[in-house]
Amino acid sequence: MTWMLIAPELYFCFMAAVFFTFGMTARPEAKQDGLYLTALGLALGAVVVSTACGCLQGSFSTIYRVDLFSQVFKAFLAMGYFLVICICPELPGIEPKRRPEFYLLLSVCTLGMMMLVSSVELLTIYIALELSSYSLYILVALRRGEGRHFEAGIKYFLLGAAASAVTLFGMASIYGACGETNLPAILNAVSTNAHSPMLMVGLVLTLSGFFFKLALFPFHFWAPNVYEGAANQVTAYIATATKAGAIALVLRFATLGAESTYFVHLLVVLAVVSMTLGNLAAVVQKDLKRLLAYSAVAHAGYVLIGILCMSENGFAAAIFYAAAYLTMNFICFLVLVKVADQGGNLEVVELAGLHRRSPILAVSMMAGVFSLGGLPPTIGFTGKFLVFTAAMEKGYFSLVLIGMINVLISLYYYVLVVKAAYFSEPEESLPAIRLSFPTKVMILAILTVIVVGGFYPDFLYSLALSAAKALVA
Amino acid sequence: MIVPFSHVFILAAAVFFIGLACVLARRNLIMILIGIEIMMNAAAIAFVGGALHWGRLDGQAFVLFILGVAATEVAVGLALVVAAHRVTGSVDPDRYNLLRR
Amino acid sequence: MISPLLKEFGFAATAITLGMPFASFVVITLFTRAHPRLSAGLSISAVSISMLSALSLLFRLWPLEKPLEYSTLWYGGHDFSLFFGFLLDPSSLLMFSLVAVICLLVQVYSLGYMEGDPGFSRYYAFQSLFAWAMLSLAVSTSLLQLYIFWEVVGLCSYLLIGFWYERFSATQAGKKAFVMTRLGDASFFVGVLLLLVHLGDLSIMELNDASTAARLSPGFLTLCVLLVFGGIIGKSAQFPLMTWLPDAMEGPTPVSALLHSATMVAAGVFLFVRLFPFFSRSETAMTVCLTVGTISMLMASTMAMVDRDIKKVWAYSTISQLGYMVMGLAAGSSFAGYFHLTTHALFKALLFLCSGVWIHYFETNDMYEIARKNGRSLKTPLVCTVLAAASLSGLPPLAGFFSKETILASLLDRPDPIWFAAALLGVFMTAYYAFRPVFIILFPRNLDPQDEEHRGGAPYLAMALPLLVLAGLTLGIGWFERSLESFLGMAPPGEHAWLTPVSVSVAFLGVFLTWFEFGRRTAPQMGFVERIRPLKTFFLRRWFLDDLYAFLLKQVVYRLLARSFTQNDQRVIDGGIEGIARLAVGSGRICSYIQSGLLRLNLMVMLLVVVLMGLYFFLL
Amino acid sequence: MNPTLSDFPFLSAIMLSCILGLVAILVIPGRQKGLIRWVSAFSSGLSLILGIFLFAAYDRTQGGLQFVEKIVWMKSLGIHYFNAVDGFNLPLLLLTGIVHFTGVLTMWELEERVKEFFALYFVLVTGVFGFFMSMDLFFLFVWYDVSLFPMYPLIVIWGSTRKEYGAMKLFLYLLAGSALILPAMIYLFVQSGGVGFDLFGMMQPGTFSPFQQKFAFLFLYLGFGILAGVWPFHTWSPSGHVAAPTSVSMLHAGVLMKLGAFGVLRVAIFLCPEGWQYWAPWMAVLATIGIVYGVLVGLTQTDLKYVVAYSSVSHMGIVGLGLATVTAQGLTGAVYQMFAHGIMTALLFSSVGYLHDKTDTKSIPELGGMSRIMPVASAYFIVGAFAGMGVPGFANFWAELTVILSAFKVYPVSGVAAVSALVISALFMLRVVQKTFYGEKNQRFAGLPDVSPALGFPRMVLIATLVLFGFFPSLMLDVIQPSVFAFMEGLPK
Amino acid sequence: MSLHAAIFYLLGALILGSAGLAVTRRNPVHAVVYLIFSFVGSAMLFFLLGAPFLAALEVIIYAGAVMILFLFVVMMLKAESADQASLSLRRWIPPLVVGLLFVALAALTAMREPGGAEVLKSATVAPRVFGRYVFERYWLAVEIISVLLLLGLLAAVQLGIKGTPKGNGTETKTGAES
Repeated sequence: MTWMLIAPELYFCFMAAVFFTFGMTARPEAKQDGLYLTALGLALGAVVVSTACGCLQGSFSTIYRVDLFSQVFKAFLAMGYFLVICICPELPGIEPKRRPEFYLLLSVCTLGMMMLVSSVELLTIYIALELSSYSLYILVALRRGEGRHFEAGIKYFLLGAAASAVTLFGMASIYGACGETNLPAILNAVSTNAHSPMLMVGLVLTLSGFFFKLALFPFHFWAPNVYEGAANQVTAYIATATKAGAIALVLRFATLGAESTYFVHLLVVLAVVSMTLGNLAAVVQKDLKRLLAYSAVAHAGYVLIGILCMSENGFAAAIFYAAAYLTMNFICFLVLVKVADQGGNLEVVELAGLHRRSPILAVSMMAGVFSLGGLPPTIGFTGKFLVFTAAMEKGYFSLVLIGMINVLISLYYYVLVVKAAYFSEPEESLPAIRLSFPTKVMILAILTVIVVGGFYPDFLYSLALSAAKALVA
Repeated sequence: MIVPFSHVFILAAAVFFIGLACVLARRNLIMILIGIEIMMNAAAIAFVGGALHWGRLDGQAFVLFILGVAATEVAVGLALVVAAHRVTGSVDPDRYNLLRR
Repeated sequence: MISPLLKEFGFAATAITLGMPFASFVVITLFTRAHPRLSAGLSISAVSISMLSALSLLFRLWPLEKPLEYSTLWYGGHDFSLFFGFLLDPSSLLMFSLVAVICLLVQVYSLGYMEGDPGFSRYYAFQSLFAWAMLSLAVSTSLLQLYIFWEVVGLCSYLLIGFWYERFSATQAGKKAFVMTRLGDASFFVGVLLLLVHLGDLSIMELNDASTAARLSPGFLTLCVLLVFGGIIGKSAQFPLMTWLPDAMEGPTPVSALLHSATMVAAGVFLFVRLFPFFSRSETAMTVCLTVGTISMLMASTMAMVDRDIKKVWAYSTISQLGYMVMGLAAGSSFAGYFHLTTHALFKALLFLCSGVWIHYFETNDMYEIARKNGRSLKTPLVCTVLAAASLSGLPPLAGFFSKETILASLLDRPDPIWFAAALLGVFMTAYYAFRPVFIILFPRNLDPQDEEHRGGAPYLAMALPLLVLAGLTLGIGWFERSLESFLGMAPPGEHAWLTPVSVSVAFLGVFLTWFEFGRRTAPQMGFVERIRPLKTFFLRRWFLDDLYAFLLKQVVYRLLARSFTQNDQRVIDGGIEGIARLAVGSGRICSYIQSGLLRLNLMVMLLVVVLMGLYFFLL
Repeated sequence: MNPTLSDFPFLSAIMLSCILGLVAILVIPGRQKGLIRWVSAFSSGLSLILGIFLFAAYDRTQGGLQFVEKIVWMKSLGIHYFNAVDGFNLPLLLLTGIVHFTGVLTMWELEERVKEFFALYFVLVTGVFGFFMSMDLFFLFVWYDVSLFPMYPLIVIWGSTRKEYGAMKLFLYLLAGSALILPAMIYLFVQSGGVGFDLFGMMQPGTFSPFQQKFAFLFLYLGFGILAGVWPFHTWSPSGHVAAPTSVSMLHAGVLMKLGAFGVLRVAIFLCPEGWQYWAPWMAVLATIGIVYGVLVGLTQTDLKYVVAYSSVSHMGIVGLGLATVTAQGLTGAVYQMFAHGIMTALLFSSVGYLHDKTDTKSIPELGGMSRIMPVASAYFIVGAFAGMGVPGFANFWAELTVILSAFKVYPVSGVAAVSALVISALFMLRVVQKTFYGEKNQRFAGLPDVSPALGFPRMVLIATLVLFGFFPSLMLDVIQPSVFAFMEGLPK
Repeated sequence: MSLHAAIFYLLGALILGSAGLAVTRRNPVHAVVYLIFSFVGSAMLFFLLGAPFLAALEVIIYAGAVMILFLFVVMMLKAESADQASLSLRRWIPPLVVGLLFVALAALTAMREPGGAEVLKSATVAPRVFGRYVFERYWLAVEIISVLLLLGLLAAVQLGIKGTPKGNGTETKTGAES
């Protein structure tokens, strides 16, 4: 039955409806536990459904394609969604009465991105993109507080709207150049008419909106502000799930420009600048979320290296990186959420004494951060390794070298985080952080993924490779 | 026989340019929103031109959705502006610098 | 492989000789540190066994027709091979026995001398280690093996000189000794390596073979010989690396006797003897050796003429006598050098041990002090000192007389008479400085008698016995010149009928002059050199050699090299790296500032880059 | 050899003993410090025993790769789990076993955050073992970094003397090294044309063109050279060593720096022999400078650990010189020197560490006369110092002899410089010995205890090893040389 | 030049002119009013380019709903003339540079485009055909945008209602700290 093809999307629609109903009922403050448990249960179901639909293949007319590529990313998205829900039991950053909406927006955002990864048509992509973006704009502004969230929300919104206007214009150019909105048809047009400026420039303009999602230079300016201004859980979501979606989107589009040296040149420049700028700026950050925001900018650069190789291996590397990034970034945010249990922001120095307050969180932080830094044997290393291997296959030696130098810079600030967690002592002794048993299990599971992904990434990599094949096919 | 497609495209770009200049130059959130609206409108013009150029309806369909998105954008944007104005008492984005380090 | 060898007497005896001291060293270090008496007992019994087996080896194998060699591959490299083993030939056997005997005597003597010292066990451990290393050196089969033990005896020397490590001067002297000899050793090492690189084998027998030298070009041969001779200079304290030896007198006197006069310093000369055929293939190198020997001999003699420290006088004298040996060898007579080595080992050990008794009882090294405290009341050392000094001066019929005669004879064999003249001058000075302490102690001025309760008893006995043995040997050994000569199989120097009267009279002249200045009743007890102040200072400061070294060390090594390198490390390398780090952080700050700036600015950058990206298409 | 015995995965067993030790430590509650210590000692002892067994069981007459374990790991990238021993890594495995074991015992008296210490320590050692035994480039790199990152916490938590500075510097330097290595490694992988990461597949002649070899070699040499303390990339090592706690210094100077040198050997030289031949003169220049420079800078230091660290720089220069000679002898000497220096410097650091633990200072002017207070502890240092000066009777002598010998064949000037550095090193070590251990009894430290037999045991093991291999060099040479000769045979002329 | 072309250029001038005036007004109310002209102009352009349905929508949604909403908010906030300097030329230079670069880009693109010179032929799409097409081909997008519009509503409600900035008792520390 064809509806099965979009079972995950339908499921998320259903979830959105459930939360919408919650929001409609009176006094939602009173039903926090019920709400949370519902959310958790539904999220678990989402993971199950998305994973179960992993092997589906097919398409809706010509605009919606369900293949391994999209399904893998849907599974990532559902996973990211689930993980973020897992760290929401307290949710001090959002007022109780707004929590149904919080869950609703999260679901809708995920839904948007799921559609994004399956869409192979400009209009659907655009609308799905807007759907996920708008949910995020609102989510960012939902935080309780004295206004910084509004500031973040407005900046995010304006930059995002401007970027999406550029995207729109780019799409118009593409359409004007070839009269097609279907990606396969556009690809066809590109291959027959690679020197059409309108097509290529349109492609580049279009990508800018996607790069915005990915927080790639120069579309990254929102990242630090939003990371800092949004509630911790929302930031966690932005930093993990949306990145996966953005990577999928960029992958889809980058395949269009595979033949063009112009396109690849641009991507190289963007990757290099993004890595360097992100890492350098992160060096001086004091706020942990801000630091992670700049590191996200840098990571966007690394992912782009994989993408710009325009080879199956490169795409596979980028897909792998998406999963890796999701995992390792999430664990950092998990620690952040647990440590900042009042819902506030966290300075790096406030991690002091973490090893005493909660050894397991300290270990998680170290694993997450070193994985982000790309130290073996973590999944982050494998991701970088694959990306660099793909780049090397294309002969980009200096690009790899620059990448490694950036890794070095990034390790400096990552290590400072580890240092704060492990070696500095707080001025007054803080109470231990209690973790529930399920949380511990989850942490262990993620740590296992991180380490196994470093030592034995074969499974994940073959998956990514097949997905990449599906993408190119 | 109207005009060459390129003229439509350039017109669209010119409109886009005005919106872009507005976004970049004005220090009023509402004006910036307006600028973005103009930019989207510019894209819409290009789409309509493209649709005519190729004789296909996708471009026009696009415009339909652009209108929808524009409406949403205004709703969300203005809601944000109003809410922010309530906190800061200003619509000048330059005054929004709590997050600057 | 080893068991059939053990049945062979030569191998077994050598192994026992070497094994006992080493075993005693290990046992003392690991187990009996806390039991001084036990340690001493162990060490002495071990070295006694060694001595017995060494002597039995000597007598059993006498007269040795063909050298015995037991060796096994130690280190088989790509294009070379190194062997470890024992080479028993007359010269090694003689050295073997000599070392064993003196080691035993000194260890026995030390029982008295070192009594009650907190490091008694340690002392004996080091003594055992030294005995092992020195004995092994004597029978080494290859040059590299010899070098290894050469280093180990150097190590023992360091440890024993700095034995009283709480005294700064002692540790300083130990360090100086080690580093200076190391300087020579480095040269030796380079020589060894060069030979190894070119020959692929360092067997001593092989090296001395005529065909080996023929494989090397003459220039290279000379270079190698000189490099190896550098080691001899260091170890035997020849010019210019001579100044460590007097400083080494900071060690306990028995150590000085054993290491720094009788055996260890003689290792250099012994090496010369071992490689004599090889050395003699390079005429140029031999001349250089001769020059060095002569200079050392004369310089050290002048220094010995002015010092008040009795041990230092003997130390200078050791340098001087080693110079004689080198002269003899370099003049072409290995027998002369070796014979002098043997006799010198005995009488110089005797001299030191005698002085040790005084030093032990009067707790001073100053000969005038000893005299003032009535040093002559200790009869045994006094008599022995006179005996040994006479031997040193080459007065008949003592051992020194015979050996010095052979050296002078060998020098006469050379065409140019200058060497002989220098040697005669040396004989004069030797006699002068040898008898200077004797007369000073024998004829003390303003006597200040000490309490005399500590005479006699076990310690004294332990110290006196070795003296008597050595004195006996000093008296007797000279008569065995001929038999030694035949045993060693080395050609004696030519006969010169007029030599003996001349040299003996010169020696007597020296003694007489000493008597005139120190011995007679109205003597001023001030030497003729001491009257000339600048000269005295010059000699006392060791011809300013030490100052030169201090200057080199401080200004060149420390200030010029080490300091500037350290600065480079901190400023240039680290500074550069830190500069890069600062640059990164600084640019990060700027980046961060720009990126979190105004919304308008952000938008501007974003859109500008978009446009530029688009325009780039047209640049391609 | 019994075939069933050689089939047993000894190498994996070594790894496993470390990993199991690690897991056990993680499971035991942090309060039970005694238990953690015993578990650590047991596990490290087990790996040492296995290491000794391997060393003994290695067939010297046959040479080559033995105890091979090879499993396909990632087919898509041609990664194998490929462990084996040959003459190059066997000494270093033994070295790691010894230093690991003695390091654990040296830290017996640690009281602060014991669990974390040993956990990190075991992670480090696991990485080191893995690095030495792995024959797959990918795993080599993974293990390499695994062994690096625990250094930072180990130094920052338990260290002293500008520890944050030292730790950060060390960490960044070493990772800068790996930032150079990884691109070169991937480059080689890509250029090998589908051979995968199998080291022996890649080192077949003709796999890489001369240009590729020269290019990759430079990166690999510099990258690994940083860890090997090659001048002028050595300055992390003094400040890092100084800051590190005792056993970490031991492991670090003793084993970790060898990781760098071994990496140069195993990766750079194996894979890019022509690059090696091409760059060798420059390597020799750097190594020679390092040898002389290390001792000279060491002369002016006033901190005991700085002194030892600079001596390490000099000694690692000898390793580098050996590698630079492009001769069988030089390689042999380099491997031997890695082993010997590892043991020697572990001994020195453990002695310094003991002094520092008890007196709370490492400053040479403040110490002095320690010999009277703790004669045994002093003796350990002095023995180590002698070994460091290249006094015969210790393993170092043979190693230096071999290297300098080969240097004389190829670079006589370097040889002479190395020999003169030996002289200066005597001056430099003896100066320290004199100022620290000799002299008047220091009343400030009068009541401090000497090394107890339990703590002395690990140091005795180190000394015994040095002496054993100093007296019987063939024990080691027979292992190293067949592999070296076989490797040199296969080189293009 | 055909009549259609003349109308096109006229409309273009109208759109650009009024938009240009709109963005340079100091008073937002004036700006909005000018903007309405601009949107009406583009509606006419749509008509010209054969999209009567879109032209109607443009007027209804843009000129009608959206702009009125703007006006409403502008009035409500009594938006202070924060950017007094808006009209100073210096402020406009960088945006103009960027914008002109963009125009240059677009012009270059359009000129170089092979199909760019092709003259458009007028044609018209009946709203019914258009509607069919949209719902057949883009039904999914229609579904999505319905959710999107719902979001807009939600945003207005959620952000519009006054939050409780200091929390409501249980949690004392709020989001904004440090």
